[in-house]
Amino acid sequence: MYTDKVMDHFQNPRNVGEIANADGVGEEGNVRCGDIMKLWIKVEDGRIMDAKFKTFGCGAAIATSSMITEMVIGKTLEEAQEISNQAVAEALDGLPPVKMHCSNLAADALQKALDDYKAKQSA
Amino acid sequence: MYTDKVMDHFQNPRNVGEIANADGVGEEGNVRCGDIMKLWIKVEDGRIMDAKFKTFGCGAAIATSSMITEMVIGKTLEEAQEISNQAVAEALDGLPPVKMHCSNLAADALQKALDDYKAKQSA
Amino acid sequence: MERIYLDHAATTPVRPEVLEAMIPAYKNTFGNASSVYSWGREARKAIDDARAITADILGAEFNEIIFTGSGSEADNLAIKGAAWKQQHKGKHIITSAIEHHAVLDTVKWLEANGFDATYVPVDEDGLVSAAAVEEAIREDTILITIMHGNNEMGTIQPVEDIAVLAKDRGILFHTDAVQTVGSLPIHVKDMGVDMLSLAAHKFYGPKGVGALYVRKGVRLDPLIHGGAQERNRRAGTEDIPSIVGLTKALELADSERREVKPRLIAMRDRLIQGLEQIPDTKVNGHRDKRLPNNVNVCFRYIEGESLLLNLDMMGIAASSGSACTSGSLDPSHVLLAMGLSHEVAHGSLRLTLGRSSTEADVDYVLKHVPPIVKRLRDMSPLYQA
Amino acid sequence: MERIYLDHAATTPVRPEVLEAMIPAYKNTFGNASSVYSWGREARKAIDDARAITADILGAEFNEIIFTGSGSEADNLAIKGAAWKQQHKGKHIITSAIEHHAVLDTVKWLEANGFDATYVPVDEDGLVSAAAVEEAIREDTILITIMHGNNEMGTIQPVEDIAVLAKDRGILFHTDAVQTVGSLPIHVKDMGVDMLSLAAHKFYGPKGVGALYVRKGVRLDPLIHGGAQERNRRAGTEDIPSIVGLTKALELADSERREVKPRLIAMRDRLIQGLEQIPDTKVNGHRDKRLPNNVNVCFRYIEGESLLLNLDMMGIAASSGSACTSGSLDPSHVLLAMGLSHEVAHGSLRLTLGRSSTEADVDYVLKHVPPIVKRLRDMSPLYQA
Ligand SMILES: Cc1ncc(COP(=O)(O)O)c(C=O)c1O
Ligand SMILES: Cc1ncc(COP(=O)(O)O)c(C=O)c1O
Repeated sequence: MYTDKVMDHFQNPRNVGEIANADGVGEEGNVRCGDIMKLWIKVEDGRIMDAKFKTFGCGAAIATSSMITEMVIGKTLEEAQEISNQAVAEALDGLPPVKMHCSNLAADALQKALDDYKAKQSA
Repeated sequence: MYTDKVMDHFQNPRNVGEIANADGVGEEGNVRCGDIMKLWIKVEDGRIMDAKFKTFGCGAAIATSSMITEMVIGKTLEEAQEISNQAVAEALDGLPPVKMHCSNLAADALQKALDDYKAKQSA
Repeated sequence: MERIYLDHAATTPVRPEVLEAMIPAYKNTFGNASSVYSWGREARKAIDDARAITADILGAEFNEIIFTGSGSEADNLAIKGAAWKQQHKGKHIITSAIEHHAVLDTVKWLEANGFDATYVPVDEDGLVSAAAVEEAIREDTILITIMHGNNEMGTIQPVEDIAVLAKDRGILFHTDAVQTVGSLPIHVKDMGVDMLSLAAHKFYGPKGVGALYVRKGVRLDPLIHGGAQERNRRAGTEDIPSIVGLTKALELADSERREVKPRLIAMRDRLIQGLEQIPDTKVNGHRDKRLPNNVNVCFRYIEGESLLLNLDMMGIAASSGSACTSGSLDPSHVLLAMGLSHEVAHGSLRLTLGRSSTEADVDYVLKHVPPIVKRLRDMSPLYQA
Repeated sequence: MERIYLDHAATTPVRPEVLEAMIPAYKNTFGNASSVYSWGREARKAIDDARAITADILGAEFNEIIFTGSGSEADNLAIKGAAWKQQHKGKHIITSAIEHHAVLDTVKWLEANGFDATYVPVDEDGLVSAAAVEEAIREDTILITIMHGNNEMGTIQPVEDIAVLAKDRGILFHTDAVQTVGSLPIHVKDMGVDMLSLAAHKFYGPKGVGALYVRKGVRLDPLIHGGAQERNRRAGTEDIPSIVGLTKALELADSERREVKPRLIAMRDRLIQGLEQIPDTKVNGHRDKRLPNNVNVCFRYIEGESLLLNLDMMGIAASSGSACTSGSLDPSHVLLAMGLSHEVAHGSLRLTLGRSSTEADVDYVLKHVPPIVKRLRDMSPLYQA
């Protein structure tokens, strides 16, 4: 059902954990629906230098979480802003149809982390 | 589905044919329902000396026809009168439930042949 | 004693190649296909592979095939499923007088539960005319169901023409192709049908499994509610060995058809011509628009069951629309619908050839039927020699 | 890698003895059981023999057993068949909140089509109380359907008590015994039920076949209309090999129960006690009134599917009422009905033992589950170590 890439990210998730004093934090999902992702980012000079996540959720939720951290690290804020849920799913060589909503989780959490960073900057 | 006795009477029906100048003839059944039996009897001194039949019908219809001719030959009119459809079925070691109506065919044809004989006598 | 099986329209034996394909599935592929673990994934793959092949052979798409537990279930699902789903749009169903009971009794049950039905008649060859179907169409018609090949007298119906009519008016069209899948080339898109039923045991596959083709976009209420199997259209843990068997049987039938069909037609026609020599015999069904393996004749003055029993005594397995084999009093509704009298219809004989049938079988039948008919006629009060 | 199958409540492999009994039927007993000729009579005898044995084991009479194509079909036939047949008497159906979807979705469909339903709740052990059923009874109640053993958390319901209630009021009572037939001794007359569903693949028989016990005198509309098979209650050419397989599997289960059941219970309890040692773990279902092979626990802070995938990587096949395995968003309706929160219910794990399970399997599970739970919790934003 899952691609090898999904299973790789599920078995060996990259960047699990939290970032103390993160520059931005985003949380998406809810317990009712069975998936929650929390994403921490570290930003320097308009570029994401580090990202870590914690996820409660199914295989697809964990794999997309892991994948999105890999995708954002090194990207500028503008580039990160452009990452769509579709792009995350594609980077994993696709997701089963019933699991496509899980890719929203990661993209939305990233969006919130970026928003949080901007809010903190302008505060 | 059929007992050995039914199959024996079906395969080797006794007394098939007609009796020229029969003393009584009875016909029962109708073409719509798929079975018709015609029974001829020869009576001497109040006793059935011969009986023959022709039947259009299923295996059970033919076997009960054959059996009833065997049962009546040699019997007095009174004894023949007593032959029930149940008795015919029993003499064949039973009939499948859906075929029980076929045993009526033979008993009713016999009844009619006896009635015909009586009508002719009193005519 | 020789045993000659000539009732392939009733059911066929499972081919050794089919059983060979099923046994590994029985031994190894037992998982629940809805599960995430390895056994489940293996089961899912087996079903997916089977579905892909089945769809491909029928000219359908992968998701357009629903596996069912029988041909009857496929018919019931198509008709009840479409009726219930569309009940707020309309309640009128069109079918024919010569359908299999799996269709006819389903429509009758719906009639008893608030639906309305028209049974279009057939001509003396057993043909439904597209014009008659067209005439029956009403504002509130939601479904037309007309069979492809008739199981009793073999006439093949003009389903392509009816499909066009139905499509023009936006009415769903289902065909019961239980007698033709495996025997005739079937391409659902070319036929233009919305739904099509089949049963594996009619083409040397296992019993207990069938399929319904449902064109993409057609929505049905399930007949069997429960789990999400078959994309929520047929609940129940999937029977993988049977599905594998159905597919293998379909593949074999499809690849061998070119060779088998003309052989069957030749034997069929020789049988018909031989039996026609018997006096007072009527051939039933269309001569050309006819299933390749179907022979159906009526012998006047005799009754079907006693004919079958006599044939069985000679080792010949055959069938009859005779009332007495079914326990009802009326003979075949199909033969009556074609205008035969009760009396004649009672004397029907159906012989249906199969892969294993030989010219020697034909000879055997042609040798043994005439004396049996004669013997029964001599015993019949209706017959005057 | 070792592979340990612990999802016997989902399905079981076909036992070699069962397959051995089926193969001759596939090879030789292919006739249509409604036919008069020799092949037909052989088929009829095979089915009659199977029906007699099945009836005898269940404490039923010969004509009280209807063979179906699955457990789901048996449930649908019982419920829809009784509902439609009695629609003029009343339209109210009582069921429970924890039924299998084959029951629940069937009742819901009837609700959408003019019937009325009450779903009685359960307590925190998952028990339906007979008193709650009694309270739900109305003037127009025509059917009560309450399952015997729950497929998710294993609680066994007081069906005998409910049967008495139903009988006193002349209301039909059906029980879905798909999880208990084969596992517990079942005697339909002692239970007092009017109808009872079972599925062969839950007790090492083939998929694609089930049965419905229907007490003499209970009348049903068919679910599948068509031929006169199964005394006009289930149309379709009989699947003899599967029926033979069901019967053989039932015979074996019945004769071995005394030996198998205590072994399962011992392993079940060791598993439950071992898993309970993991912090923040909840055992679901009644401790004693419980299927002999069922273990069901919730691990807080983690989600079921990711747990299953990790177990699969260790070769362990298990199940979860997790939403993500079914593609829906809500976790198990059974666990929610027992009062669990969505969050906790999402982290459920079901392990169901079987004939081939060993103490070594139990050790293996107890060794590998705790680190997996820990790993997932360390990854969970809900968990604070
Ligand atoms: C309690 C219960 N009822 C019904 C069913 C349905 O059985 P099947 O999938 O064989 O149709 C199952 C199993 O899936 C079950 O556990
Ligand atoms: C035309 C037709 N439709 C439906 C069926 C029903 O198929 P099954 O008995 O496999 O359910 C049959 C065969 O019996 C048939 O010939």
